Amino acid sequence: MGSFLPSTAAERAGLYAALGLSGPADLYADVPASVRVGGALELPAPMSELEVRRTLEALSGQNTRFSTILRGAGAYDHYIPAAVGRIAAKEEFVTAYTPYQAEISQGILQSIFEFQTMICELTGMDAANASVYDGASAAAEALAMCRDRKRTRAVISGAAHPDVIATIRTYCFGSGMELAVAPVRDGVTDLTGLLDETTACVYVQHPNFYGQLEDCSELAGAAHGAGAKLILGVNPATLGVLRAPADYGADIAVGEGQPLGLPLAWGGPYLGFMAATAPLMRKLPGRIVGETVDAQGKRAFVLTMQAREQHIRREKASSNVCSNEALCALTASIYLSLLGPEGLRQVGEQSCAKAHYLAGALCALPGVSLRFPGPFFHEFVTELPRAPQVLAALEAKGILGGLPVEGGLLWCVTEKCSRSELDEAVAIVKEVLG
Amino acid sequence: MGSFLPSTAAERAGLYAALGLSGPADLYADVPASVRVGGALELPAPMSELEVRRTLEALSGQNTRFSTILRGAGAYDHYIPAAVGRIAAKEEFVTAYTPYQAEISQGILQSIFEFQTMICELTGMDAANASVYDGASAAAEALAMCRDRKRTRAVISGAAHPDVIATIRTYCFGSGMELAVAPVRDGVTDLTGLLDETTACVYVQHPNFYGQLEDCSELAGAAHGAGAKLILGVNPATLGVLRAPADYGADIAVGEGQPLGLPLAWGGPYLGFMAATAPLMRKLPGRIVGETVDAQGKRAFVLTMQAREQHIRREKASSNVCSNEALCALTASIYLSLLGPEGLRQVGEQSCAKAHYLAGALCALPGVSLRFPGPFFHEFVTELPRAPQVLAALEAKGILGGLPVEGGLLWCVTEKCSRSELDEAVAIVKEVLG
Amino acid sequence: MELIFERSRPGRGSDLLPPPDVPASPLPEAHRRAAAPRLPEVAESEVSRHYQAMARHAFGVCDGFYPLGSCTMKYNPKLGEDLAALPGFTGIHPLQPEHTARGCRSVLDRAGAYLCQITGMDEMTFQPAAGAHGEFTGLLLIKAYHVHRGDTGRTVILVPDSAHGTNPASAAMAGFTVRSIPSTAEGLVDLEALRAACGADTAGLMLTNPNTVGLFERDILAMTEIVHAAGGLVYYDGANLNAIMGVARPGDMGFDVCHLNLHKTFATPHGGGGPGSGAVGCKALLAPYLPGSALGGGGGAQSIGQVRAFHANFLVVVRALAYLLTLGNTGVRQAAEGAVLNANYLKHRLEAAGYSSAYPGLCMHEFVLTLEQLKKQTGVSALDLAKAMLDQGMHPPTMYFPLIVHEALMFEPTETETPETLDRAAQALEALLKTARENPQALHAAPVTTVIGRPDETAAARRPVVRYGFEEG
Amino acid sequence: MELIFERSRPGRGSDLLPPPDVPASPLPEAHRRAAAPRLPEVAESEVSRHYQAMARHAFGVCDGFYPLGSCTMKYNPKLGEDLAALPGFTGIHPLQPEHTARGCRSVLDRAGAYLCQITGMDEMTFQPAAGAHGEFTGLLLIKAYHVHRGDTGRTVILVPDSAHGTNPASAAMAGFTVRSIPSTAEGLVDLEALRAACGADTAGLMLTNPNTVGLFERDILAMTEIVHAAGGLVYYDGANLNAIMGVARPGDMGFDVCHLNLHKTFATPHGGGGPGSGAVGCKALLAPYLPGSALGGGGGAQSIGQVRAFHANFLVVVRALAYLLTLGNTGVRQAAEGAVLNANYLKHRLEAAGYSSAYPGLCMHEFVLTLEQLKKQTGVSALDLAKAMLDQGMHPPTMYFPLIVHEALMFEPTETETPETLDRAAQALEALLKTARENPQALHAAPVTTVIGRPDETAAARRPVVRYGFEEG
Repeated sequence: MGSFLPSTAAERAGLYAALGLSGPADLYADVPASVRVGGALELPAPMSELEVRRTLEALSGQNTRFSTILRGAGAYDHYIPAAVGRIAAKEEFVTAYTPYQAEISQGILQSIFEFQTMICELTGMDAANASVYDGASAAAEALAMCRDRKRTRAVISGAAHPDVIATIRTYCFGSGMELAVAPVRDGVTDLTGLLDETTACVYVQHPNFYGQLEDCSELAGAAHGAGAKLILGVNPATLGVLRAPADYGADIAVGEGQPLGLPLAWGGPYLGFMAATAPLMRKLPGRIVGETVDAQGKRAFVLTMQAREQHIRREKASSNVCSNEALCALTASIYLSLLGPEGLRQVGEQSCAKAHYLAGALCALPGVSLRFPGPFFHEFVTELPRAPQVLAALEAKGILGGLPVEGGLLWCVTEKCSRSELDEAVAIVKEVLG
Repeated sequence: MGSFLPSTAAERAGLYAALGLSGPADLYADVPASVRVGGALELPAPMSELEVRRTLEALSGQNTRFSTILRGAGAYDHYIPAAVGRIAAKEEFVTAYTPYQAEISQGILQSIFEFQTMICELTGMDAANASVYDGASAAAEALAMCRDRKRTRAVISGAAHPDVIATIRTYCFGSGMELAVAPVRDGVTDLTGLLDETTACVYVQHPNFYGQLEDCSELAGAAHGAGAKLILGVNPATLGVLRAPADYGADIAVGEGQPLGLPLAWGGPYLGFMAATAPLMRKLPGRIVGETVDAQGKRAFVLTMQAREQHIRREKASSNVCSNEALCALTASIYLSLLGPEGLRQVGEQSCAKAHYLAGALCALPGVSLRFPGPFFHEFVTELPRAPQVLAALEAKGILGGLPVEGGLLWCVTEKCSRSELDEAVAIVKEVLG
Repeated sequence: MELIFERSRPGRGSDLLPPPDVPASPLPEAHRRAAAPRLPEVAESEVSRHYQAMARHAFGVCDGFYPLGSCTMKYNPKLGEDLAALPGFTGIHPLQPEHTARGCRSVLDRAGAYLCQITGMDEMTFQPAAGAHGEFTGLLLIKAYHVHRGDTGRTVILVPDSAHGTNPASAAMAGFTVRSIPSTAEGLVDLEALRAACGADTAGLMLTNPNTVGLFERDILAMTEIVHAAGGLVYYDGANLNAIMGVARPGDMGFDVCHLNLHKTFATPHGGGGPGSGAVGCKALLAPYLPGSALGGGGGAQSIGQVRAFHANFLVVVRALAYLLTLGNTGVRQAAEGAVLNANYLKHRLEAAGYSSAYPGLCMHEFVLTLEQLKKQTGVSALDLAKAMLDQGMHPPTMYFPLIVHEALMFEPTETETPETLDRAAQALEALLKTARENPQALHAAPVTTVIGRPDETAAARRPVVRYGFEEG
Repeated sequence: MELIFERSRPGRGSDLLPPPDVPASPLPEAHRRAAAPRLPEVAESEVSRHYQAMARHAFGVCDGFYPLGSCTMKYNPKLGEDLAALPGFTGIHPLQPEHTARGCRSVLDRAGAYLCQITGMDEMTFQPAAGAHGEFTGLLLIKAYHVHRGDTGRTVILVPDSAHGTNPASAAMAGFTVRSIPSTAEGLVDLEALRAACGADTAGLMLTNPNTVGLFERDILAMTEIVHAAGGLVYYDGANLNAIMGVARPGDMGFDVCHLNLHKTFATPHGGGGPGSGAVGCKALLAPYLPGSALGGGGGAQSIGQVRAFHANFLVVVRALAYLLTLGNTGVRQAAEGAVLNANYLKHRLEAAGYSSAYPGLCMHEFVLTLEQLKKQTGVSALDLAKAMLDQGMHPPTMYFPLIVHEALMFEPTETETPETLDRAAQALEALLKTARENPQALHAAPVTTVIGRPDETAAARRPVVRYGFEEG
């Protein structure tokens, strides 16, 4: 009881007395008798802290922790430096609300401003928001940014992450935006014949779901040629070495920020980021922090451009987003500060190199080959016989193998895997294929 | 490299240049050439954070974590509330030094003042210090407090913790204080014939190493009758229910604070506490925080009575203690704040009750009996056949059984063990004993 | 305070990774980045000091009273943080085989069962990442329901004029037209206006109960019946559930679907703006439309699809489950009663101190003051008073909401505050009222103890600077 | 700030433990406590806020420059905190069977081997819990050595007059008489005085090298030879090892025994005063006397016994091992060089700004200013300057130590500070020097930005109040 109500029963009795009330029932006089809950709810009896800990620890123990993870597909097992978690756990960051009161929230506001800047640097864009829910909802929100009265149709790549495609579909079911999914040819997006004067935007993921590098410059040309915007969905962990979305010609860049220091955590909380070129800045949904000055001319940071937002604009708002993933954005900022450009380059290069090492070793095995011919980054699909047996054998050794996708297994390698771990995995696969 | 030297090689070159030096070698001109280290030390090559983490995680993985711990003997497995570790981990607490600069250290100083007060409340004493290294060194330091020109001899209980006895011996080897160890009869201390006019003090542990409750009032009477002081070594986790040392008539109370929220951690860091009656206050070693005011009359806390200490008194200091276990003392304060008198009472009563439950269940097995006849708290010794096999069988099920001591096994139970864990342990013992 | 970019020095950094142990695999030139992103180059020691400085200039529930109305800034038990950090949760890949993630699934299942109990709903999804996301999801369920029945003319969502801005915004995102329902002078939904607004185009009504002025809509059964009778469904905005959980259940009041803000009602931390979790519960009639995940599973043939990737803001649900187990069958109600009691006590103290409530009588978990008269008399606005509270070490209440109250200040003390904290807040606010009358200028000048004074928000919005300009650095 | 006891209210608390599941076992009346200890009765939420307030009024390395001489306030890598929190370390009972605690033993073994390499010693014990504890232990090894050889007349420990106070205090605790050796005007041990002090009663010499004024005792080989020739042993106080690790080894200089402050040199945090770890290394001739644990094992027949229970401040050693592995064979020396470079740079800047060094020329990892002249000219003391630094957001250097320098301020910037931090500190100190000359009163009044002004220490010591008085509460 004490854990959730600091006041004692005697103290509460005192408060009731001060109010001239006889007890809790008096508080709820307006609640119709017919809907009042009679007895206790069908929940377990209250537990002490020790019991709750035991219960949740037991649940966590029912999961299998893989010591080597060769699966990505939207969630990536990168190394998280110790300082990331320790700094992000500061109670002031964890228990603050949205920084509406700028005077006592400069630390939160400045860290968001820094996050926005880092996202702009990674993507080459002019403006970024303070985060949205995740990469999939970021993509869906980006489509809405591009819609106008004349352009009501979006074309999205069929090589995007299936969850992202499904999320976009759902948002479009809401908004009524028309949607066309571009086919995948040889593992990459084929826009042929899909663009017209009603096309508001094209969404392409790069590297795509299959790990393949898309020809983004050409896609940008095609989109712009039709008067449409190009939205690129990117993996920020690749952006220490891959071209920035803006340099390919993208108008909006979005993505899933989980690779930037967030744990896998069975899928969340993750971090959606959104960045855009200057002309689209005021179309960005969600919180945005801006720099200004106080009356003494001192640099100050505030939530800005709130006229876009739902608490001002209500049904005319650009989005309904208000709560976002602020603490995850802070986490990503700390991660990027610790890694710096050199560290992020290493993450990218090592992930790419190790994925190619694994791909090479797997494809040296009988019956194993790459499904797609193009260049890839740190994910790739193999055609491989006896995939269920291979995965089971890997699992038995604590290795999470590639994700079954149509036509094969989608593997992923990050910098965290050592060569010996990869060699061990290959040896297991070899034995199964034997 | 970056992890331990923030400056870059180029920056350091700039500093050397500003000093008119050509490089590191110039800094060490005074070091005789014959003792300069030639090449690299025989250490491994520098490791990245990921490698260091892997190395230490692998070492931690070589240890066995017991899910049920029925062993105490100076280190106790109590429940540690989540808030303890989270609060004590605050970076300001972790990375501060001794609070010499009171104006920027009020938080540290006040928390020590609070710790001192809590220790005084638990022990019934008038003054406590800011902590010493551990319970054993606290006992040894307490003996030194009692010595004067005429009284140079200490009598200590043979039923004290063997490590404490050994530590006292070693300190006395240093100081030249004479030492007599009182024999143990029926599991408790027998002072008969050991006290005289040269006896400075008597040290007794309560509950003693075998878990037995000593007749402290009688021991106090005996000590005081001979003009000696009584030092009680106590387990603070018992003091929610056991009489305070001062109430038994003790002059000094010391003990090991580990049960107050510190993890087992293979023996350290732990927390020595020391408290005394008013006449002995200025004989306490180590840091002590006192209350005062600043120039505006505002309440303030400072390190006080520093004239006792080695940085002022040098060889005439009451002790050489300066670094202590401040963060552990803070941890204990947080623990005691969370538990309060009611929580500490529960810890004591449940530990005591569960130990008696286990003792009863074990002694119902054939060939098992209590070694000592007197009342005990939460530790007890059983005479038990086939002890090595019993311990091995328990270990195989993740249970750490009692500690082998002369004549049996020394068991301990805390509030953390559930009845079903105890029943399981008893069933295993039963099976071995057949 | 320096920006992290201003701390950057070329070549600084940390050794985090071992050197590569496989051959390099160069990228095609067309994809190789020309210039490295200008991320800060700083050592770990500098990162530590930087964020420590940031933390010193932040204010959390850990720092003091935080009665921000409508945000339920309750204390977040530390246990939740420990449990959400368990490696058996943090290290689980969202696409692991189901048999290797049973513990995670159980967390959702158990939390879902308990929340269904509390809300009176039949099914619960944890996919939405925040309250507004939950609203959007819930409205899509309503939309799917009508569409699947061929009832495509239902395009209007009714929203009271006192509603949170997210309600109309979510309705718009879901493709609905929004029709506003006026409040009565008493602060309740105008029943006649609701009746008049209902019709063949009614898709549904969104309602917070207690509503945003902190009053329980006592005609709630009539309201849900009116909407149902018109063929619409009723959506419960769970923002204010903290007032009534364990006391009354939205499902029993006639609501068909609801969202819960786990980061409010269920004591998971707000994190400076997120992550939250906007669990959505619904009655059986809407269950077929619940979302799933293309790769993560779930979602039937009639599912609306999904609103984010994978399963949930999972670690938030872990914390909420820990809190639910702590409360247990009796604590849920006790927490609600405590919240309502604290709000009434503070309201009572502030009225006694001379403040005007927008609505008299008992409130639920929050209440609204109006400073309209004070402003007329002294020139001191709700904003001035809020800023003066900053100098007292308190977080101000929500300002200028709901929109139907002029110079509104909306207080929500929550049940995790002690009586003495409420007393101290009341005393401080009484003193500020005195100052407002005697020396209004002092309040116009507030705050004076903070690291910055009032910022120029107009300038910020007019010429937005939303990223660091390295040229100037 | 309220004391935690002032936050207490009868009956408050938290539900931490399940109810008992076994029958109660009442204590004998003679042992039953009559009145409960007056521990605070507070909810977790209040505990959280209380310690948050405490933290806001503390200053750590995380908060800024901390050049506290002789304390080596280097940055503590966060990795060490993570590793020291591993359940495979924290959950291990000190008396578990050895085969179930091999990982713990390996931590000590590996750290010991590396530290032997760094010090040139043959064996290492981690039993001592802090530097002074290590001194005491090391001196007992010397004592045991002489005693076991029957050389019982060796009762004198020689200690330079510049030594840390712990040196003479530890010698006294070990039963030795202390003989002080004067320093030369240059700040080094007077070789002739040392020679004169040595004799048949010499048990040993304790020495810090570099010494406390930050100078390397360049005649060290002669010094250790003099003592050895007289039949004494030489003790190395490792407080200043950070200056020379990887550059020169105490063992190679003729030292027989040493202690190391892992919480200084090896980057484990100071914790507001502890826990530290005072590992002691020795040459083979002293190894038979090393301590063990009665229950925990170790210690031979000639062992001095033990100086604390169990094995070590183990989690501190875990952090130190992590740091040692990070530095590796080349980093140890680089860290030392960085420390010496930073000290010299700051010294150079401060001399250029007009401050007087107690000793000219190059220093090691720390240096001492003397404000003697400034005080004569302006009345501004070392204390005044230190207090004025508080208002600049810096921790002051060590004041009034070593005792042989008047108005001493002892700076140790450590290698983990950046050049710009040193530059900023130098600029701030330059400005303070200007203020001292133009407006000395301003410095007498410092600090003015802190939560309290200068406390009355005399009153505190005269009538000590060392615990809360509940009567007044």
